[in-house]
Amino acid sequence: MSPRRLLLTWGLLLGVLAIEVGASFLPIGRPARPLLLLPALLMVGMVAAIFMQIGRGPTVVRLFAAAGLLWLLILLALGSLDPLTRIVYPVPAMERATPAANPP
Amino acid sequence: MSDAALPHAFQYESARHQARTAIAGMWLFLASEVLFFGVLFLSWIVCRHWNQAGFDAGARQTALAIGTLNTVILITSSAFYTAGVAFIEASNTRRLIQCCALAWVLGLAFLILKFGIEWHEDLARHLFPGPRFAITGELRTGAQLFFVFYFVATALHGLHLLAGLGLVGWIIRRAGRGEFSAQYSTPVAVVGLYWSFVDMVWIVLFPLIYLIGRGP
Amino acid sequence: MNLWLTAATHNATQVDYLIFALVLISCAVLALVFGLMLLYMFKYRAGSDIDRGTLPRKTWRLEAAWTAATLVAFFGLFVWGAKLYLLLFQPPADALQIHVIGKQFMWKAEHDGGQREINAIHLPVGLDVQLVMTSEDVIHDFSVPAFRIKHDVLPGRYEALWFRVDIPGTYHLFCTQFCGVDHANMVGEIVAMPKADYQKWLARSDAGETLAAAGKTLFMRYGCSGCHGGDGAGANQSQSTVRAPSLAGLYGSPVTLADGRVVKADDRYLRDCILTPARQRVASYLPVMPSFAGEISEEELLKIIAYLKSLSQQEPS
Amino acid sequence: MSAAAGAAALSGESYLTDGFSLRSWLLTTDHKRIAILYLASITVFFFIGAAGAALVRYNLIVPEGLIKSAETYNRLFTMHGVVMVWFFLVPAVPVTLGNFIVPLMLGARDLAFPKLNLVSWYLFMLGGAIVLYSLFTGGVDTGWTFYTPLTTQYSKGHVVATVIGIFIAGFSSIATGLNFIVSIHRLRAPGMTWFRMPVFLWSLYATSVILVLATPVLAMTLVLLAFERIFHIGVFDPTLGGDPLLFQHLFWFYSHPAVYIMILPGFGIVSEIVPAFSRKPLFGYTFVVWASIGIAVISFLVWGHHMFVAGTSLFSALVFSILSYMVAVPSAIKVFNWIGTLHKGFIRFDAPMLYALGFIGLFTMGGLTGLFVAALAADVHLTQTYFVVAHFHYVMVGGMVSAFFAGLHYWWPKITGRHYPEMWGRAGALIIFIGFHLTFFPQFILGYLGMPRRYHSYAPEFQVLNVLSSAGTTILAAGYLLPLGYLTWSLLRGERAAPNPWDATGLEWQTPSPPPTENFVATPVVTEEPYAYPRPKPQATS
Repeated sequence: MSPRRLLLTWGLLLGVLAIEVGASFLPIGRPARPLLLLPALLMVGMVAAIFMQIGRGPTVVRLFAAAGLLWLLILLALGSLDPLTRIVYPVPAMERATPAANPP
Repeated sequence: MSDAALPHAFQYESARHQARTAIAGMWLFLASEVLFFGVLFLSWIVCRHWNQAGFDAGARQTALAIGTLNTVILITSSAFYTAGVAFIEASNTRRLIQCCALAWVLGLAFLILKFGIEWHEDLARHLFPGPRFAITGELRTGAQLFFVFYFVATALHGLHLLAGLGLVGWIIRRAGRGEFSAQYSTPVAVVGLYWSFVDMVWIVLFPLIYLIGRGP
Repeated sequence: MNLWLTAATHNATQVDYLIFALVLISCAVLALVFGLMLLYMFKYRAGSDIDRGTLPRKTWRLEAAWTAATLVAFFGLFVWGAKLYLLLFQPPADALQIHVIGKQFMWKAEHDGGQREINAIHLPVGLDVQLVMTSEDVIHDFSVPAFRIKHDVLPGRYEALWFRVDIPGTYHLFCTQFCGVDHANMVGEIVAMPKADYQKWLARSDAGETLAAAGKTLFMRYGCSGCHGGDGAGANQSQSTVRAPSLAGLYGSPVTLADGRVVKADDRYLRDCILTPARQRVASYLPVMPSFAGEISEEELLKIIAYLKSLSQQEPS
Repeated sequence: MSAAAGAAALSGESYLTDGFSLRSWLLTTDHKRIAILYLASITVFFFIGAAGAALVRYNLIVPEGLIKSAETYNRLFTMHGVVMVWFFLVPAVPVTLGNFIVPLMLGARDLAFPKLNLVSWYLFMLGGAIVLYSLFTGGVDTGWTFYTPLTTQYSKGHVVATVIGIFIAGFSSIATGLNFIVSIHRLRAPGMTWFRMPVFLWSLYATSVILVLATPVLAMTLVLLAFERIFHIGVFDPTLGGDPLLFQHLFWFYSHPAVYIMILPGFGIVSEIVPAFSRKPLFGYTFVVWASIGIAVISFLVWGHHMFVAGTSLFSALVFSILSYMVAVPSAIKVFNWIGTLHKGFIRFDAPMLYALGFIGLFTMGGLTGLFVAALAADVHLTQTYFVVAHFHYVMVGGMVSAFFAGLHYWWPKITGRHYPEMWGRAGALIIFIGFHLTFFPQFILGYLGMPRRYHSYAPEFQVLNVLSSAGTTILAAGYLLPLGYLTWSLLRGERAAPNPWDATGLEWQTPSPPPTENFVATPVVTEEPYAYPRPKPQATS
């Protein structure tokens, strides 16, 4: 790896970090704020590609990395499927669960 | 490279075969680690979904300056280590040791900032969940959940970093004995993968902890 | 041995049809699998000199055919099961509501008129009934096999189930989510009665529970049952490693204390035992009982003692 | 067999004679010796778990329970579950037969990371020791599923210690899986292309994918559980805004695929044995291979079917129900292909084949009853009852343990260099098959009648079936003790085995029995498809 390429990557990473931190001060609404993860994902990609040289090892390296990502996606997607679609009727005061309150 | 002549374990055909297998093995281990941390990410999604306001209120209590500085430190540390790998591939052991030492010191700096200063302040401000938790009222529940996530995630990341410090130290010691060269640098590369992975995890944790909750 | 389970609701009959269909399909597949296996085992045993001809050529058609057939059958079963499942969660608007609370280790029910019962629920037949359920501690599960229904009861939120009973009778109620030591005793009965009888039952039952019933609740809630047993039955049948004396039949009887004194177990003695157990230690038991002073209000003490009294009346000894 | 290997066989040198000191066993990195270490450990855990099961069945002979204390009963079934799942079923085939056979089948001299392999055994033993310590000094009464908030806030007992033990054993699983995957990718003999690999290798590959990618999820979930147990605050506690169902999601994300960790190696074993004893190639090899890989992936998409009555959203219940049917398809493909293999074969009925045929029967019943609990409305009635208990025992005990015995008998001559006594082997297979049905079939009916699982006492009308089931347990126990006896006997007195006693294909049979330390004297070269059994002449086989 040439020193220039390494230095450039390092600079870019810090640049993206600066943008990310800067963007967090913008008045982004609560539902949209997880978008702040996007720069982080970009940085992760850069670390994998350049620092970890994912392109250089045997092919199976890419396969393993892809498997890790795919299964993470399965976990996050199917794992949040139920919580995000569940309707909950909370009991007003947990400590005194009297049947006085009237749910649905 | 004249591989066949280099020493290698008996189950491999050649040193190159062994080296590339070791690298593949580390990548698979990292894939496994992704799922390990994945549970924390899912907990973050679910807990924030049920208690958004409180969860974000908790996040606003974190020390953004230290967090950002720590991110810079880890990225730099990872960059130094990568430079070290490049140096040893040119058989420059002296530079490898220098780079690794810098990476090691930066890693230590991260730990000191995180646990010596940031955690210390968090605990002093009663941000550890429990009866004496600082945030009261409606937002308490969500904020406590945030700090459960915060303490578990940072502790586990810290443990990984600590293990990484041990590994980098081991590389420095072996390099000091002159064990590595352009022909044989597999352990350097394998530890490098782990070191950068620890960096990666932090890069994802950083917005989850410090940035997303800081909304209007 | 009864191998048949009453299907007491319309829904239960529907679920039975589904289960019987699944049994039929399973039997057919089993007959095919075992039949072919046994046939081939006999026909193509190594010793048999039957002409085996040439091996059939590899064919993906056969594989694709049975894959597709299984998929279609499975999709049908999915739709059938899902339709019945969704019905469980679409209660009619005018259903009669009964509130149910699960707690370690009992079911409490409260009717709209304020009638309360423990480990039993009285219901009218022919009317839609909706149960609104929550838990006070861990996750329980409300299950009535005769109705083919079951749902977890979670702390902090309401879950609902509905059904319409067709056949009057008394049916088992089980907790089917493991909830702790006395899980197996968290059972009760569902009494389905004709509408007129149900009205009579409502009128007969006091709104609000008796002191003794309330005391039983407290006996459970304060963990007394953990050592003294679910019915105050004592250490022998108790489900705990801690040995504690039996409380059944205790009230009114003489008690030998560790220091040799013999006292009569009256209201006052029981009260002191609960508040300052160390001073009234019973012979041959370890002084492990904690003091409940400051934790139990006087009103609650009254109820617990009333409950202990009721234990003696049930079992005259 | 090469001339050199023959010489080694004649001289009697093997991995067993390569050092006799305790040190040469405890510090070995030889995959074959590690397999033996594991085999011994696993046997101990199996009989501890089985003792728990026997006591549970003993208790249930009378409605009020023969064991006086419900707490003791609860601890017993928790112990049975924890030991059997994490210290027998999950590791059993991969760490014993897998460790021994995978490098041999690949034509490799060892696994890719032999030291890691040894470390994994020590982690396993450490985890096991902690769990046994906590179980024998009081135990836990939460059930092996550790549902919150019961486990975190209410239960007494050594929850944290048990959880730490399982956590450590988890890393042993990850190490084993990682070793297999990397070895299969990197250490195949010349000519061993992916589609010349025997199905056993494919199955263990699929198993390892699950081990490596599901176990870390369990590990982190247990960390969160322990945190919550210690500090009384955490993401699973509903009184504090957490979600107890999140725990169930995470737990089953591991534990459902874990069922396939248990059964996939069984598929692999049976796919070796059925062709070998039918003298025929495996029918539909490619389909069986892709079915294995399909199962490894789809098994991660179905965990929600454990939670149809738990209070999840209706939408997710529907999604998980239909996905659950999907995972049954590849399993069905396999059963049909095994039967297809029997067709027009020359079938011999040695003990491994009897166990394998028993496996097909038991697994089919286990699989079919899985359809009941995947159908939403039927699941509502049957889940959490003895129906479910019977269903997963048919798959995990009837299926997996039968397959394990099938493989153990099949490779026993290779592992030990001795034959087991054939008649005893056949008798064992038959007794286990009968005892198993007698024990678990009544439980299907009990479940339909509504008897809940994990009950210390039960309504009197369930007694007859419970007594039947408990009676079956005694037969089953005899069936399991029998192999322990005659296999141990054969170690000393068994007939010496030839390198290839079954006349089977596969590289493991091309080296002496028992194999030399470096497995092969000359690296084998693969030139044909797997299971290339020549057609015997019918009249010659009488």
